[in-house]
Amino acid sequence: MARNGSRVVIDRVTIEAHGLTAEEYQRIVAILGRDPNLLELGIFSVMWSEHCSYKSSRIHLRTLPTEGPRVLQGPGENAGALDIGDGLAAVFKIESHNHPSFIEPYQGAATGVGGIIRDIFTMGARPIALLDSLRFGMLDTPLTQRVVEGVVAGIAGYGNSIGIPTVGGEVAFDETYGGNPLVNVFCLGIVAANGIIKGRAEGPGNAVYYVGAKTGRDGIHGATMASAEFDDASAEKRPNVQVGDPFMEKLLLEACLEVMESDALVGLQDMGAAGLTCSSCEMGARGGAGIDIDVADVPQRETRMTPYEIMLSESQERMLFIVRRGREAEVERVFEKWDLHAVRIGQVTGDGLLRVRNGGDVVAEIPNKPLADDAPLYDRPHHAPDDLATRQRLDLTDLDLSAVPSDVFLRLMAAPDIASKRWIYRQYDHMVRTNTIAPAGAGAGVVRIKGTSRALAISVDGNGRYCSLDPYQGAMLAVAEAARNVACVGAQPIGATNCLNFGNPERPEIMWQFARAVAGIGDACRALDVPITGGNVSLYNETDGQAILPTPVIGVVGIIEDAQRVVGRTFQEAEAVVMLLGAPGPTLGGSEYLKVIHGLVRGVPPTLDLNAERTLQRLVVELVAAGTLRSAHDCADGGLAVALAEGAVDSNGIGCDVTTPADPGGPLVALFGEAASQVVVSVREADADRVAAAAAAAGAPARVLGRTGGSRIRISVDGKPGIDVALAAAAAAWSTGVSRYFEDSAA
Amino acid sequence: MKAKVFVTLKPSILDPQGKTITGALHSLGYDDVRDVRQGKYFELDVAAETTDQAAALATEVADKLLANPVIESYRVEVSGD
Amino acid sequence: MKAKVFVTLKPSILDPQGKTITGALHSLGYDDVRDVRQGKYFELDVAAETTDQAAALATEVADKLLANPVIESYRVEVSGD
Amino acid sequence: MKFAVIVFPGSNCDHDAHYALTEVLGQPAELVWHKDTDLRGADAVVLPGGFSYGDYLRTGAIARFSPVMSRVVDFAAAGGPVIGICNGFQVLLEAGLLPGGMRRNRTLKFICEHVHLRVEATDTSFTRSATAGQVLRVPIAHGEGNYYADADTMRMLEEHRQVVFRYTAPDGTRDERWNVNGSIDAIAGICNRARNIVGLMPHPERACEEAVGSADGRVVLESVVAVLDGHGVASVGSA
Ligand SMILES: Nc1ncnc2c1ncn2[C@@H]1O[C@H](COP(=O)(O)OP(=O)(O)O)[C@@H](O)[C@H]1O
Ligand SMILES: [Mg+2]
Repeated sequence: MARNGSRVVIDRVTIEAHGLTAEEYQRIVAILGRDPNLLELGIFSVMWSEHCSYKSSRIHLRTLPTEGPRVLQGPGENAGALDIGDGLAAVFKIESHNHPSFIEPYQGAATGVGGIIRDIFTMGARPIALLDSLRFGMLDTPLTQRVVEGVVAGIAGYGNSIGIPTVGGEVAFDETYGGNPLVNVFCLGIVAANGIIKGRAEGPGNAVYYVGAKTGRDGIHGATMASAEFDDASAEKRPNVQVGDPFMEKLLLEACLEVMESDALVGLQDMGAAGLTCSSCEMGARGGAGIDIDVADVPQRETRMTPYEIMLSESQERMLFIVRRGREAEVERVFEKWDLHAVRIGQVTGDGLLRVRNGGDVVAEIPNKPLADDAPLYDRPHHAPDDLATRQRLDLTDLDLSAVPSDVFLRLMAAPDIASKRWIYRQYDHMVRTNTIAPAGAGAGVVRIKGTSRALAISVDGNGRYCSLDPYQGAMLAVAEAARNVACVGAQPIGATNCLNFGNPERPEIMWQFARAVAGIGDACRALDVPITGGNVSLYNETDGQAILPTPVIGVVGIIEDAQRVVGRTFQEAEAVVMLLGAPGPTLGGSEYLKVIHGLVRGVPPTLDLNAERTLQRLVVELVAAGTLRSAHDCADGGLAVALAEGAVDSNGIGCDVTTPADPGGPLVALFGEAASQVVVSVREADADRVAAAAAAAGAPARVLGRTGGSRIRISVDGKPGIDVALAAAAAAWSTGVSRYFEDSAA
Repeated sequence: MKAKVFVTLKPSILDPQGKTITGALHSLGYDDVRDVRQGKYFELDVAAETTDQAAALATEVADKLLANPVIESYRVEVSGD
Repeated sequence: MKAKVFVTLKPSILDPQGKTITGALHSLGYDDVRDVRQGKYFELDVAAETTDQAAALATEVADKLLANPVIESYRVEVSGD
Repeated sequence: MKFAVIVFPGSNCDHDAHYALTEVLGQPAELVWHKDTDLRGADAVVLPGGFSYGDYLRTGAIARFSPVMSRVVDFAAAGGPVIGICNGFQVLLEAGLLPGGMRRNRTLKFICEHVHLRVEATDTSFTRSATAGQVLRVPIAHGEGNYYADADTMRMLEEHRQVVFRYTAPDGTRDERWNVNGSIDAIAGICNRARNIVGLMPHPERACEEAVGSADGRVVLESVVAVLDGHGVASVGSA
């Protein structure tokens, strides 16, 4: 039993201050067979926080498909891993850093990048690509502008410095994110399939080491903050902001990868949320071992830190690892080479306990397994929001649909959701490591795998509007879009990760959104053969009781056998034939058009036919592999008109002259309505018939829309006049839609 | 009038730059420099009647733009000249 | 002992940061801030017997590392405490 | 012949330079740790891009004190070809091997994109195989590439034709709108008087294969190979 523990009485107030319920406290007493002391209570409180324990989400996450022939590591480790051939594995995961990014946008985003990179290289993988999925409030508010500037600069500041290219991402804007932006960062690394390192502590007598930044009083209660609903009280938590040190992490990255070249390491884990507590008990629990550490040996940045502070600190750029007995010296030498001082802070034991000492005296003693794995599981009540039916009702006759298509078109092209994101990705080094083979701004990031003929394509996608109107369909559409983007560059989707951003799960409507979304992800991933290998959940994304749009973000990884075949979304030459693959049937439900032009988030989002989607994606991959496509681009926000225009706007001067099928809803629906499972391709005249034949053989609808070329974007509707604007005008609207909100837009 | 604003990271906040500079100085043999903390320094040229006015303006500006209250604290100095 | 080192771009050199800040302040209506120049500010904790020793050390360090003489100039201040 | 690619803590284009030299150009090259005190008999030295020491304090300010740098100084003094790319250029400036200094980009933002460079001098160790006025499409990736030199230095640079690369429009014409980071006189790269040390902000090593967007940068690395293999008059040593 913990002797020298703090004398503080554990009363109701203390328990509540730790975010624990009375029932949870009783559970702790049952596990310990006694009352915890303050340190032990703190340890339980961070491990059992929503952020670390997934107590509200786990029963739903369990339903996700996590297996497949390529899956080498599913959920449960620091990141997932897929077999990509040539004896190599792709290790990847996405993680959120939402709340910290509102409190201090630059540092919040920067440390988010640092955290996910650590998750990848702790697996032994060399990180080679980052992508970011961002959500902000409307750009016309100064607050949002400041948050955007800070977040983008923070991602750039960390990723550029450590030398991992940010090869893609997505960003969308909605009022609900104004006080609660979303910063989800995806990282992918490569490792020899037989060289994956796990976050396990094994072998009693093996040494427990600490390396990296010294421990300060950073973000104590940060783990609980990250999942505590926002209100003005969060102001007091501000001093807990953490500053990232990308240089330190670069040293850790190189040193760890060098250490892993030998077999001296047993296991490794970064100290992320819940710091030393989480890393030690999770490693112990995974390996079924005990961990005995002395906080007095932990390098400290500040004086008179208490065991409580040291165990709960969230200082960045720290790693915990286990070294085989007798191999300590060689491991220490490698870290010394990189000017890092690895410190032995304890050892692995056989008793399964997390034993914390302070100068030898035991100050906490908790069994690892229940601490890490037996957090309460909640099946929180859920039911559809009462206003759902109202919001899903969309009567076109209530809308003024008389606007001139060309005007609507230019407004949509300039809408931040659709407009060029160059202002953002220009700040990211997207080329370092010389693997990036898709042009910046392409639908998916593509990195070649040096030493092989292959490349990997990655896309992260989510659509909060769709999900707020139908979380099940919306989540399926997100999976489909991410996979489709990957397919459009020629990659076969092979796996996925997800980041689930929602409001307060204690509210049944929010929990309903979550449950429906996870169900949608599961069904779509099963149908498209993309197992989920990991991910992250971020709940309590609310500002003063106002939740964000439910925003599941899906990251899909695809593989291209011949890297040289990759195609982009941009038209390559004039006089190419423009074709639409996939069935028409656009709807304005939840569309960008409704949001931008009518200020509405209404109706029912497009319905996804998973078989049609699967057929379409296979067709596109096959056509790219055959070298038949000159460009391919999926239809998403803004519908067919925008998809066509996006092929033209950065093609330096190749317009198009096409005609779309008519729609009963009228020309605006035909042009700007959104449909699932559509891809616009351009092909050489000579290949058009081959494409049509291949589509017919696959059972996918295909139709010729027209030709590329000319200096205008001309899109008629079933032959009748529709959009007719100068390409230059469209390009101008599109390329300044985001940048115009910022100081440096001139340059 | 000239106003000077000194912005420094709050004491409890990690200062990677200062830490790295300290390390560099030690490897150059300057062990007598025990620690370095890096901050920002602004020289403002302000139109003001009195030094108090100048100080007030500089403070407002530091608060609003020059310093990030979340992680930094600042000090203002006004020299009559 | 504490030594302070102020590093600024030489007056003849256009300071992009200062310029941007000045612009931002004017757009916020602070026209009375005529000009801003941004520099770096270092707080050194030095082991020294006398303030002169401290100043000498700080100067040497500023000269060698903290400032780049090609584009920057520096000033050293030592406070006894 | 053999290249040494110096690795400072925080370098992150070291592998890119090594890959371009070995895998693309088929030249022997070795990564040399900054604490090493010999260049392993290299015939040419590359100071790669990245964020040595996190670019803390000033870009290149700390790296220039690395043990290996005194070897580089000797090597350069003896006429050996040395190229500093991006952060490597900044290190050369801090070390005083090249004149001038760097400021934050005009926009105060990090910029990563392909730019156009006009070759202003073809008699340096790294432009021998280029043609005068040739325009290269090469990426930049930096936040502090806004080159500055005072009036006297500028006069000296002109007098000795030490400006090697300038930012221009795609057709090679000078135009301030294409001066991507605000550098004085749109200077992207310079050399020393002996013309064996070249520093530039853009990344030729990232532009050695069409697969990654451009192969225009090859000529820079191929030039020094040609020089050292003795094709063309070696500039080595000649002042
Ligand atoms: N939405 C999800 N789907 C599948 N697995 C998930 C999801 N969210 C979290 N996980 C898994 O749960 C484990 C813990 O997640 P997380 O706490 O984000 O990792 P870390 O401790 O590195 O932050 C990880 O293995 C992660 O892959
Ligand atoms: Mg982690």
